[in-house]
Amino acid sequence: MPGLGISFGRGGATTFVQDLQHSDVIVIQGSNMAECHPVAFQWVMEAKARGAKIVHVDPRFTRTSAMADLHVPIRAGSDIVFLGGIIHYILENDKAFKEYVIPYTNAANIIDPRFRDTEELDGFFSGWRADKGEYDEESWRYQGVEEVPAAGHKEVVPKEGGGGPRGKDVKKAPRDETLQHPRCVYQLLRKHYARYTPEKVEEICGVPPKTFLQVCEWLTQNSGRERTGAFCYAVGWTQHTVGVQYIRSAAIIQMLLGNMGRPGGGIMALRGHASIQGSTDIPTLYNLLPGYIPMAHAKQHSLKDYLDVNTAGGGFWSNFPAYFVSLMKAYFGDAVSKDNQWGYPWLPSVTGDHSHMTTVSDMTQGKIKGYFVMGENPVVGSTNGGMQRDGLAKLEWLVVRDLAMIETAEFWRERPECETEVFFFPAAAHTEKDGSFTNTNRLLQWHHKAVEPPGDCKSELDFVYELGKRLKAAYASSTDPKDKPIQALAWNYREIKPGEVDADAVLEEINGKNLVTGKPLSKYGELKDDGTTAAGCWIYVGCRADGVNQPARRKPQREQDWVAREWGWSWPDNRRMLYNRASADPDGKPWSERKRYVYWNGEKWTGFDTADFIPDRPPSYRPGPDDTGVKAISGIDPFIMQVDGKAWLYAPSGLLDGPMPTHYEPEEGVVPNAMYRQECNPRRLEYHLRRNRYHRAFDDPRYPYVLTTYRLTEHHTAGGMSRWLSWLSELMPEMFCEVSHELAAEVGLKNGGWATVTTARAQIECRVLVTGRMRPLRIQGRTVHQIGLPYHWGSTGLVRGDSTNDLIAFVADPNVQIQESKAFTGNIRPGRREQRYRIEPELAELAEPRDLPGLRPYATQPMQHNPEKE
Amino acid sequence: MRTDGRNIDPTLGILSGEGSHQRATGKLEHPTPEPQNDPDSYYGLPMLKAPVWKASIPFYFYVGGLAGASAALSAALQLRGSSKLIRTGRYIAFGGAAVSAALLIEDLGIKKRFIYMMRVFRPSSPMNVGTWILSAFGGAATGALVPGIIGDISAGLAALCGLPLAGYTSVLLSNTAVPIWAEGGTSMPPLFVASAAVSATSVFEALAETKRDLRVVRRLAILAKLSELLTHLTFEKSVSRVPEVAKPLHEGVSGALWQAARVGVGASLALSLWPKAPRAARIAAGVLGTLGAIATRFAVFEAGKASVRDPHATFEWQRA
Amino acid sequence: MSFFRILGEKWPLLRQAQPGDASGLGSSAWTDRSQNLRPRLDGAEVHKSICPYCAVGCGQDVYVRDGRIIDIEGDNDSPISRGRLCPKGAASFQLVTGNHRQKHVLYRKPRGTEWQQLSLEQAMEMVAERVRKTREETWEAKDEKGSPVQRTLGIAHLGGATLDNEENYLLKKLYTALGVIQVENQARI
Amino acid sequence: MKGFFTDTTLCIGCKACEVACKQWNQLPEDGLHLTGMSYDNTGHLGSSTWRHVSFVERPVPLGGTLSNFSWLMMSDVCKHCARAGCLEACPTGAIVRTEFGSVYIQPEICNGCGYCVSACPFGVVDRREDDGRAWKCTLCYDRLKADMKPACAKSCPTESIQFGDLVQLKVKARQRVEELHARGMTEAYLYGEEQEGTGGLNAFFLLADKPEKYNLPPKPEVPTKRAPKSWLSMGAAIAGLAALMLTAAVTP
Repeated sequence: MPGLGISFGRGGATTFVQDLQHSDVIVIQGSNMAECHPVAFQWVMEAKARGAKIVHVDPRFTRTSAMADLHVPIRAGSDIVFLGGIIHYILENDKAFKEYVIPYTNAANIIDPRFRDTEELDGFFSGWRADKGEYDEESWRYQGVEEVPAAGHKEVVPKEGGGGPRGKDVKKAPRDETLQHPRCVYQLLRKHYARYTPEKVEEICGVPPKTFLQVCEWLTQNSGRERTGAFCYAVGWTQHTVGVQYIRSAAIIQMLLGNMGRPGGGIMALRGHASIQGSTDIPTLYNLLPGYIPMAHAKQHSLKDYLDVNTAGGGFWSNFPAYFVSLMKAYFGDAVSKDNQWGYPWLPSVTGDHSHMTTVSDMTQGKIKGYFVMGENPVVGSTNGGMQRDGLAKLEWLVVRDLAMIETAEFWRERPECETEVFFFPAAAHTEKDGSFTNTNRLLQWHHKAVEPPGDCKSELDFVYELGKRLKAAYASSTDPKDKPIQALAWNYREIKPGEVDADAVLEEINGKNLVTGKPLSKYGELKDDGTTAAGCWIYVGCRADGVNQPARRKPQREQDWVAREWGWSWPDNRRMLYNRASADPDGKPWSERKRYVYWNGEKWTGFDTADFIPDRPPSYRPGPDDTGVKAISGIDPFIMQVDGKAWLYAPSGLLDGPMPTHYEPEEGVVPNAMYRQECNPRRLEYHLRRNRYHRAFDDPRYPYVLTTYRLTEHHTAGGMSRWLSWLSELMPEMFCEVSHELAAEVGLKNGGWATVTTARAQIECRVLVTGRMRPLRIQGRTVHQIGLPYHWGSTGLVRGDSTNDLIAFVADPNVQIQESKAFTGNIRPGRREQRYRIEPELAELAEPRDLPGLRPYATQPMQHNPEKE
Repeated sequence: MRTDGRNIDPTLGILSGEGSHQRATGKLEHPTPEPQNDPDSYYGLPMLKAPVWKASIPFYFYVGGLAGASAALSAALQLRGSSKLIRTGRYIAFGGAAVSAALLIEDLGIKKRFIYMMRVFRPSSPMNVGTWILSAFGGAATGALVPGIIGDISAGLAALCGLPLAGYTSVLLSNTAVPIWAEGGTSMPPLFVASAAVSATSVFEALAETKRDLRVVRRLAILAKLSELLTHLTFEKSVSRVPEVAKPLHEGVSGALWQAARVGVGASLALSLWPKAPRAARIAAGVLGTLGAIATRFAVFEAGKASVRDPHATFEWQRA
Repeated sequence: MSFFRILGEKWPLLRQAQPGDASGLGSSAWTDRSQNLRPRLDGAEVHKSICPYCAVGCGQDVYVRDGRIIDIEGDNDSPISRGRLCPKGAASFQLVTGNHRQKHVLYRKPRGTEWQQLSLEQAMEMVAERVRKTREETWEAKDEKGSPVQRTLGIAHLGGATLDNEENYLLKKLYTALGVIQVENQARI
Repeated sequence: MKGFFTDTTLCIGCKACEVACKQWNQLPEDGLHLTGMSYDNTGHLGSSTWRHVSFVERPVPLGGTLSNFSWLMMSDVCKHCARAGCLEACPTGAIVRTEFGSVYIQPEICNGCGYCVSACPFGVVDRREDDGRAWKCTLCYDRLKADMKPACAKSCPTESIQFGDLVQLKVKARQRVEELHARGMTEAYLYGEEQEGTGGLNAFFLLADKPEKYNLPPKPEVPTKRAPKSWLSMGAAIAGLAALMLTAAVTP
């Protein structure tokens, strides 16, 4: 989650759901919390009962809105203007919590004189390389420093290495703590958001000034020493071509209001799968190794290059070599040493974007032969289902592991001619295996095996362990250097019974141990870069401290305080609230009794939580001019992962599409960008494929309506875990769309009747709910209708229906390659559909280009696919 | 894939909860009616559950009434001295009791559990009280078939049980949440009793042979039919206090039956009033009277179902 | 039959006659079953678990008898959920015991129109063989610029957000050793 | 005396109660049909649905909020009336009053006479035709025996469904209404906490609109209240008939 990673240093929710009860105002935006996270929502209700104001900003009036003090209907895809408007309000009315902002953020840092803002360049920041279609971030840096390496989101376009750790001199960067310098971050923000006025908010988001200002007032009234506010978001924010910048916008607000690292504050990322946080911490992702350690890049020829690029001059990323070497020891054991560069040369290298959509588009072109799908149902859950099915049909072999016969396993039924071999392996359920999930607030919780898996059902753990054993055997006698890593791979795990791995043994490896004493490690501070420690995921070090399975701790909540530190274990170092050093003022005293959390008691940091700071470093500590690494963290640097210890209002590096959030319209919109001539995010990723036609940027006569997708309480994502269950299916039995009374009248839709929704990619049929919960908005003088589409249904299961994702095109945010499914365009008509797929020819001329002429040459797009021959 | 609506694999999970033995074939019952755009109710859905009883119940109302009244009638005739009709009455009472029991069991969800009706004595439950009445009546009516003094005493008892048997079914109906039945709480009993009298006299009228019997039976038949027509009016008037509630008497199946009942009884009355009517006319009067009596029970029964279907009947009745 | 059951169970009518509940609305009409009713959890083993649906991580108690699950409900001890569950979590019992669950390895051959059953052993062998073969065929030692990449782009993986940390760890570890880099899951946020 | 206090202003309409109930009691699904009634695809309480969440969309705000729309949700359930129509009508003694004050249908006794269905003033009880018996919420009688919360109340994420001792629940409920009034939700009121028609409900509600909106009866009354009158009227009628016959018999 770079949005948070870049701003604060770690890619995870900054607080825990129970803490929401202490908020004085909660803004839920880009999330439908009551529906998608009902049990976590109890803490919002607790806050409400204590008098907190609840705001829900959403295109639809949902079950969350029903509980809110104020629902703000907004046009999908315009949130950056709404949030930018709040930033504008804070800055122009001098509502920022300056005592917090000046010491704890980079507001005072002065930026390179070469920097130019989108306000000056009509939607571009300085450093745009039209030939490459990407930014060179040199001019974004702090003035007078060599480099400002980002912490939370390691470089996605890494440079050649060399020259040792980066950003050693960051601490020397000039700051103006009066915030008056015209090029200090605070002033740059003011300039950048000068035009994000209430009027603009109304013009672009369709939110009347009165409503908008109400939100601003509630937020600012509940900021400062005595009061705090929280933001809750989910994929309603992330799934846009500017997704990361949405979250950045909220981060900026929370920094300015002094809400980070304090009770009732923070940014709660609400995530949709049991261990989705875990699967980024210990990633099944192409660009990362465990603990947010970047994959090797082809540009980094040696271990030195790799370490130089990724080691920061300050903050805890300065210990990068220790984290990496320990990982290699966990992976390869004795087979790696200083002499063979700890096995670095064995690591496969990335050369750019290998994300899901890129992989699938390669698949459709026959570039991929074998595919493993485990516990995911892309045919329903990923955008452009037609492409997904095409891709699967071009494979040589496909392995699907799931509980039930999901669409992805049975895609071939409508393509009997396809050559793909399909293996379906029945999976074991969570009740049939031991293991840990990492929940949305970075909390590891252990689930115990209750019964034996039936028949041939196996856990992924046993499956991959078995597969590994067979492959090691297959390569055992090979002399080919490419097979060395497999031979060297440490692959012996304690078994409970033959073929059944003890998950706890794997957790032991993740936690790591001291290779000299053989003792388990208890915190990541103990990691060494000399090969004497091994740890499979450095941020998880401590989860088996003292050899105890900490995630399995279950001390009842009644028997501990509200933070409940003895329930499970959260990374890092069992900290429940990140950056909690900021809950105390620069002198280490609580900002107020009401918001007391972690504070300096004279010799150490103490309080409700594990301090997110060096335990014994006094507030008064200041680093010497040449101190680097952890030494460089001063007593007033709460953001210890950051190279400069500060929260980043302005991101001098790490983001591909700009240091400050800027409004761009979605790939497919209904109005021109009212802020800049540049219509869309210039750095977005497009996929120009036959099956992936785009509509016009806006004003497409064929697709006049805004479509947005979402989940329902009664179902789970692509339905693999809900559409087979009668107790859930009966509650939401059929695919439907939600439309306003006005649109229903305009198009002739009847409540309960059938409708067909169409895009250039596909058409789907669904039942219609005509409801006052959907309302047309006035945007730039025109009426904009929005259509809501849940996306749970597919062609198998107890209840069946068309899949919304078939409608959506591949187009992505550049930073995380996430699809844009929360705002796109389409059409709707009464009645049922005929054929399912459509390949609508592109209109000869695009009404308006998405990009300023010449600034994003089509053929030279990075990570962009050339059109297929037709 | 829909099996028992729980779809649990017995090798993986055990079903042992309270409802786990609830038999479910998977077919959908009581489907939700089409929602109405009706801001004053919940999408126009009925607020109450419609009575689940089948036609056997209103038909039992008739048969029970017939049997009970017949027992009473035959006993009355006995006071006058010997008559063929006395024995006929006892047969009708006995047969009626048997058929009544059969009809009631027929309507049960689990027939073999009919005996549980006598598990307790619940004065609060007209159905329970009715069961005891019917049982007593059945016993007496059986005894009444025995010749001699035992038979006569039993017949007397049957008459005593027969009268409440003829009327309690109205209390059973009015002791529900169904607006029109509940509203008719005091006006329905006379209607049912009168209707029972019509049922019995109509049959006797048709069967009477001697002039002596005929005179009595006709006199009673005329009075019974008059009072049924009268109680028709009083019932209708009483439930019309809330127009929404009375609706079913004027429209639909129930409305038609309600009219038919009047016509039947009215016509039957006319024939009964015809002095020196030929035997055919007497039989016709009997048939019409019987049909009328049956129609009355079915009309009231159907009216109840209809008044439940309309949420506003319930709302306005309660608000009134 | 039921007639004798009545006699067996003391006839409530007789109980009614005794003082206490003359109306027959209460205790006199209770059956033996009602009086001895207990929740089915009595004497069952309980296993602590976590809800498998969303990322809130609600605690679950899984009740088991004779190796079969009889009930799954919220764990009152959890500081996050305090025993509560949403409809999905509350339906977990059906998720793990439902007859929708597949229990056998299935195989669809090229151009096949139906599944056929395979033994686990045979299927594992076939998959391992295909991984090896594809890796050999698509191995990439250097990229077009001549930099070493040590990888295969012929194999890809999807999924992980619904799996355990330990599982994701082994998956990434094995794929990295194999040179498989196109590994992805739901967590693209 | 145990019971439910369902505070509809806290209900997020998640239907956890419906599923928790079906899961605990292991009831079958009730039809896979989209009704078109907002998010309510259950429709009504029934033989296999002992909790039902109703959804009411209104183009008017809820008192105390600034939104110009409101969405009322209510988890409906058997009211376990202090004087219960179903209980008093049940001829077999299958329906009983338990030691917890709840109304319970003993499934091994019920013979499906169907009287309780018509006798319930709330349209709660229903007979399952393919099963033959009448069914409804048991207030988790089995769980109460072991001092456990009913499944629905336990699962409710926002404590909209509160289970407990009736006396305490009623105190709590009255406080809640005052609190809501103070916050500007002046339309909030208690339904069934006291009610002469049924002598009060052991499952009572806090509502924000008139009962009809939630498909609740405005003035429910236990039918047996009217029984004495009916019996009298019947008595009079049969007396009349008897007299009639006697006179007819004795007059020459």
